Amino acid sequence: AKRDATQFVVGFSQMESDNPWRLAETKSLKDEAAKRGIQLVVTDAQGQTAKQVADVEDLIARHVNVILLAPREFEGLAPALAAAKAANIPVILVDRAAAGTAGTDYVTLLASNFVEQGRRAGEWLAAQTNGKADIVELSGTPGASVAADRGQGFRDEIARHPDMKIVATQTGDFSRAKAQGVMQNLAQSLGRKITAVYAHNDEMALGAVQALVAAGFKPGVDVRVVSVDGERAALEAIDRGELGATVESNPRFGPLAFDTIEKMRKGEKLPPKILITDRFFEKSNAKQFIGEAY
Amino acid sequence: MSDAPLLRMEGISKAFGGAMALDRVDLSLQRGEVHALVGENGAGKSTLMKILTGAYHRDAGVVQLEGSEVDFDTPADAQGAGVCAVHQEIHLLSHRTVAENIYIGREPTRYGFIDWGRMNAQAAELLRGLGLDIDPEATVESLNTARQQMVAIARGVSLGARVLVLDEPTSSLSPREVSILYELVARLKANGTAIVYISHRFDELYAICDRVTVLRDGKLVATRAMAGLERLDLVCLMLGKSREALRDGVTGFGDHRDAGEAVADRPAVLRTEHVASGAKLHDVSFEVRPGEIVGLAGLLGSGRTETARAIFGADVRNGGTVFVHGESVNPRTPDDAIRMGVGFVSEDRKAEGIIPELSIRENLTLAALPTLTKFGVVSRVKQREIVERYMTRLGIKASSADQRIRELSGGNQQKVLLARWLCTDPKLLILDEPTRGIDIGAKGEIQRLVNELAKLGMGVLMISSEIEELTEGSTRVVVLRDGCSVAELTGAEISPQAIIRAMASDSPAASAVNATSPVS
Amino acid sequence: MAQSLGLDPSVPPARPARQWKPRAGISAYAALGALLVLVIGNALFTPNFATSSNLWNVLLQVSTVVLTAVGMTLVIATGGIDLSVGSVMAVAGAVAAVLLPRGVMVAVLAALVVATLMGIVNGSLIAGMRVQPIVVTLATLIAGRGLAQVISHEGELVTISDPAFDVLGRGHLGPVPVQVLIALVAVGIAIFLLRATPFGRYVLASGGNAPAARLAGVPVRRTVITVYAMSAFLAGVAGLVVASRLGASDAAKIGLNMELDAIAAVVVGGTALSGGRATIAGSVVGALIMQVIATSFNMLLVPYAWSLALKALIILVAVYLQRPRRV
Amino acid sequence: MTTGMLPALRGHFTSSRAVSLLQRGGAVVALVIACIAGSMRYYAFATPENLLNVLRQNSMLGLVALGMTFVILTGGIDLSVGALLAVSGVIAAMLSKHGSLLALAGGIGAATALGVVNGLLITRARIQPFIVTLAMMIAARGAALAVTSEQSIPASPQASALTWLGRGQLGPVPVPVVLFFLAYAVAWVTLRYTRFGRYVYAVGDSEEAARLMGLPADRLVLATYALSGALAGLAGVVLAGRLGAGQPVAGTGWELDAIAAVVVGGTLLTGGQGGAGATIIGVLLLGVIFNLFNLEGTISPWWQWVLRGTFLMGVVIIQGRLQRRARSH
Ligand SMILES: Nc1ncnc2c1ncn2[C@@H]1O[C@H](COP(=O)(O)OP(=O)(O)OP(=O)(O)O)[C@@H](O)[C@H]1O
Ligand SMILES: Nc1ncnc2c1ncn2[C@@H]1O[C@H](COP(=O)(O)OP(=O)(O)OP(=O)(O)O)[C@@H](O)[C@H]1O
Ligand SMILES: [Mg+2]
Ligand SMILES: [Mg+2]
Repeated sequence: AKRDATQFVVGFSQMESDNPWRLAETKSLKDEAAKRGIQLVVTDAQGQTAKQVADVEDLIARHVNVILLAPREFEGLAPALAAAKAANIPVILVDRAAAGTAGTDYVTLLASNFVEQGRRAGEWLAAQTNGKADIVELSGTPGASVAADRGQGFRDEIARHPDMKIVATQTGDFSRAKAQGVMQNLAQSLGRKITAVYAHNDEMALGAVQALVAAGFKPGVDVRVVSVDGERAALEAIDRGELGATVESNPRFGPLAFDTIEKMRKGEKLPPKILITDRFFEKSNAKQFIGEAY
Repeated sequence: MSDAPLLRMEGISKAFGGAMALDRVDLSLQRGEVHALVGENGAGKSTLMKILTGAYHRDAGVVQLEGSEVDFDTPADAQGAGVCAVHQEIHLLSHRTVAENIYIGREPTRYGFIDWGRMNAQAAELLRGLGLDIDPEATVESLNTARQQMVAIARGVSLGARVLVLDEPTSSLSPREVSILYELVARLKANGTAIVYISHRFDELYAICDRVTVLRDGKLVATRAMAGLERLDLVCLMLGKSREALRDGVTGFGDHRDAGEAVADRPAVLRTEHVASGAKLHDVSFEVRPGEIVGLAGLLGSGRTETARAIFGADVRNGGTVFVHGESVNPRTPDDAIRMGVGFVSEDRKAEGIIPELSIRENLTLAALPTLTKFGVVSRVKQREIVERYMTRLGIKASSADQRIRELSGGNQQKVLLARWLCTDPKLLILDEPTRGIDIGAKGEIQRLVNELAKLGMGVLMISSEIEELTEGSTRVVVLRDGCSVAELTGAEISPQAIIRAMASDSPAASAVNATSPVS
Repeated sequence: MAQSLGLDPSVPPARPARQWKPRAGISAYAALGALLVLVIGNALFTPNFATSSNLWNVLLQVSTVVLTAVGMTLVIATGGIDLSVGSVMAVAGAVAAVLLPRGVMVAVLAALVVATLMGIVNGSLIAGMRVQPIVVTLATLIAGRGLAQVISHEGELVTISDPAFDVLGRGHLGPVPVQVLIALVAVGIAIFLLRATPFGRYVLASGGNAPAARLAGVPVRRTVITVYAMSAFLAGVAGLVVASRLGASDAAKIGLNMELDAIAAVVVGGTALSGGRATIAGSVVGALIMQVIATSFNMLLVPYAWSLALKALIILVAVYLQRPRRV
Repeated sequence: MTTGMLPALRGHFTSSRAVSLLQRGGAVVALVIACIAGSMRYYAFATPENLLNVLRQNSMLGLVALGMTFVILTGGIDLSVGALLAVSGVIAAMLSKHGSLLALAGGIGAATALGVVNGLLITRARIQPFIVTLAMMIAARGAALAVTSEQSIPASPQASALTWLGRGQLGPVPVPVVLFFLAYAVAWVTLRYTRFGRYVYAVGDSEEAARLMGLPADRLVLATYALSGALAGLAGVVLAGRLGAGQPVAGTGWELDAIAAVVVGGTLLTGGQGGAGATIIGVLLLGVIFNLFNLEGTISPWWQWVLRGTFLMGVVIIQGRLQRRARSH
């Protein structure tokens, strides 16, 4: 087969596809590409850095014109970036950073600010509980950098409130099922002591809410649950009053990414980091956004 | 021959779980001696030899080799000291070649790498020297049991052992191969090798052994010189009975030939017409009437087992028809045959008979389960009743019906397998080598039992490599040669000579058979 | 009938049986002992462990593992292994979630039928094509996980909100959660099948020595296929329970690594991977051991990484205590 | 009676070489088809760049699968390889500031030692390999997460040899690819021409028979698990060098990928049959399939899973057929 040199092809290396957030991100990119008549080639690294490096290499071998890279984590993608550079294919990082410098190793970073998300969750919780809470933290998959960042931001924030304590941190693997089981067990051991739950994503928060209800808690009354993501099921739960609030982690990188590509093609100068805006959903505004949530 | 023994085992004891398999047993071997080790199934013969070769560890006792005490931890240690064994169950590497099996552990190497060319050449030479026509580069799994047995023996011989244990080496050998083995034994003996020879076949013992040690229930009974020891006395020693207690006749059949006339007019329970199966079975036709024991004779590889399996539906038939009670039988699965009242006891107890982890009770009732089931539930009461009945009737020795069958001796396992079919109330029983590897006591019991069943009107098809069994047991003998039924002997025609002639005529092995047949 | 065969009375009577010691020893009770030690230890040292609500909590959580472990025990008894249970759970959950708009009965039935079909595919390839169980079910594990996501509208997380379906995972009968009841019924039926029916013996015989079983008239193929179908059916039930409990199809996560939990439960419970033996009660005990460990680690706030090491150690010790003795 | 010719012929047709050639046949045929289809459909497939990519990407899994091959040949299984790879990479990264030598020795040494623990538990404590290595997989993963506090550890740039292992080139060929072929060549010779290799087959064929023939079965089994650990460790340091970091979550699921590669190649899980040549085909076949998925670029990840599973099943079924046909000749 011969290559069609006139076709502009964008490669997107997604790091995994096993949760709604990632799916929404991929979908947003695909939709935008379709809208603009650009061919988008997607690879899925299945959560493994090694496979992601391989995926980028394959995209390079396929001679795509631009690579959008949603890094599995900060460390470990240097060979992929180096290979793209050697092949003269510009790389735009999407949603997370990777080791390297903007302008030399990659073009720019379209970032979610995970630390900030954690911080905002902490801020809301502090306001709701008047700075006094015993918190269960349900953390993401061990070893995932998002989990580390969201944990970090949250801790930084509550450190400013002496009466807010994290009484338990257990992993819920970003999974509703796992978080549900863990929350059940913690509800047994800590009982009424728990006054707040911070989950690193909505899925875990939803699992936790179910466990709390089953254990006789009244979420929203005697225990506040806050999480990050802003997926539809979470907004619905907020509307029902079960979930307190969720910090949006906007997965819709499509328009931003392709705008950035356009600018790059026109030769415009790009800043090293472009932040995507994250909204904040709570009881007051959740309902109106349910329709557009993913 | 010097008087100091080459090997001396003294006071050897070994218990498995709570059971004493060996209780203070002594054994001594001279250079150049062929020493028979006999006893009933489960007497402890194999166990004693496994202790000698380091495969098992003894609980008590001493082993001395040339006067100095030895303690073999592994078979490798024993091999290093020149003590080797060809075990009862053939232990070969089935996916590897014959040459590798012979030389594994001491492959010829060049610069540290295995020299395949030399190994194959050496193996070829060794096999030729032993008079064996086996391709050293063939995988062991492609050889039949007899050839595998010969490969195992060739390996033992090539190890250049000072003490060589042959544990039932002839149980699946043809007469020709038995004669090769005899020559070998003679040659080794001349070189001063001491050989322990375990066998249930008395003719062999008398043909090649110098002395005999008898074990019973794990205890030493006696060690005697073979010369001058009467057969009946040897049997008495093995069974622990007086001469008078033993009945005459070599087998337990008495003489079943007479039954022939009585059943001649009954309709056949089994009729086969031009049955063909696999690559080896071409054209087999015969019938079995109720009350008959039909012997199926033939040389090793003549297709007797294939015939049995084809009738039963265990192998897919590719030609011919089998009728049971006039109804034709599905050539693909055993289900039809079983439903029509056919039972089949395979020649390979371990691989195709017992379910080792299950109890005697479950093994015994496995084939009869549909009849013991009511509303989908197996009736424990009926099950227990049947098992108890057959265990006492057949004299199955076990601590209880719940004992795992793998813990039983070969003879008792065989009785359980017979009982498995008896309790389905079969019209036809196919027995493939029903007494192979079974001691003389149990053998007699099983033969008597088969006789009894026939008298009660069951049709029996019996495959056997023992001529006496065929001559004394059968009302008729069907002879197979190269996958075809070639002769049928009735009543007075049945004699060892006649059978052998029919089996072997115009085959190159014929002369060898005549030369070495234990009955000639 | 056989008794009409008045066997020769002159056959010498049985010799007195040799004495065999009962072979049970500690191994048969090792798993139960380990469970007791864990429970007592936790009751003493873990706050709020020994409460009735926590008892229900443990039983609630263990029930899906028990469901899959029961099927796994049967599969392992035939000498096989079923790595696909987790993916089958996900498929069942996805099918149910997608079909719920058409009614609970339709959804549940369809999910269980699809799950069972996957088991039949496994069994047929294993028994019919004679492909090794671990390979076949590894392939189903891989393909099944993808299938589950394809079914749930291309990877979406389909939300479930149907009061009737919710009963499966969240309902109670008196104090007893419905899913615990379902698991109990499955355990009861499996024990009954193994102990009382020909099928149970066929399972053990097929695993103990397949050629011999075939010659004794055991329908080996059918038995093996049935066993994989049962394993998949039970996994399907477990998948429905989890989906109901979660209120979503979560095709990527439901049943993830369940095969390892189930195998661990079976092995810790004393069923050897070599086939021919099975103890359902043991597998239940094994599942409980693993669950008590997981629960108490959460309650004691043991860090994840350490909990892994301890879990591994407990598996090894439990299996070591019941290892077969050698001569 | 059989005539002299027959057994000779029979031996010829069923000799292990003919069988294994046919066994491998399934995978080789599939590989050839995949490559032809790939070069016809994708302009980028048959370029040296892409082919080297495939080799480099699969070299680490290839090393792991090679260790797995030895273990499976003895009739065992090693589920811990992915976790051992992570342990090795993490340790190498942590030690990298003290120089490459220490990093390499530490990483590979730790994985080997854990492999030895596997082997000891299997041969001494007599616990089934599946359970031992399952437990090791859980425990080693836990250890890797514990020592790193669940974070990736960047490798120090001072460890130049470590980086070279992962990213260097020898002429046009990447170093991991060189290592990969070297390891398979050595393994092939070892399996065919050394006693150790033959004993590995012997133990897998029948451990009991091997023991009675005087082979040190336990030591051999122990050695294969140590070797599997060592190769997983080697893959771990290569990966750490390539990524420039030691990740506690590296190699998740690789045990199943390695088993799949071994099986697809034609090595039987029952032990005693197969070899390094078979595994290299299996690794490349699965690697090419992934590569084709990526070049296509529009197959959704879940359809990729479905295709992979179906493909694995298909190859194995075909192989089973070929093999049985080879036998029945
Ligand atoms: N590995 C074992 N575990 C338990 N019991 C055993 C084992 N090996 C042998 N036995 C028992 O020890 C006794 C002696 O067995 P052994 O195999 O030595 O008998 P044998 O004389 O060789 O019999 P045969 O003539 O049938 O070969 C028997 O009761 C047997 O069941
Ligand atoms: N090429 C072979 N590969 C593997 N097994 C074989 C082969 N040829 C024969 N056998 C096995 O060897 C045994 C003897 O072969 P066969 O059944 O043809 O002879 P037979 O007349 O029944 O002799 P016997 O019953 O004395 O062994 C059978 O169990 C058969 O399955
Ligand atoms: Mg014996
Ligand atoms: Mg035969």
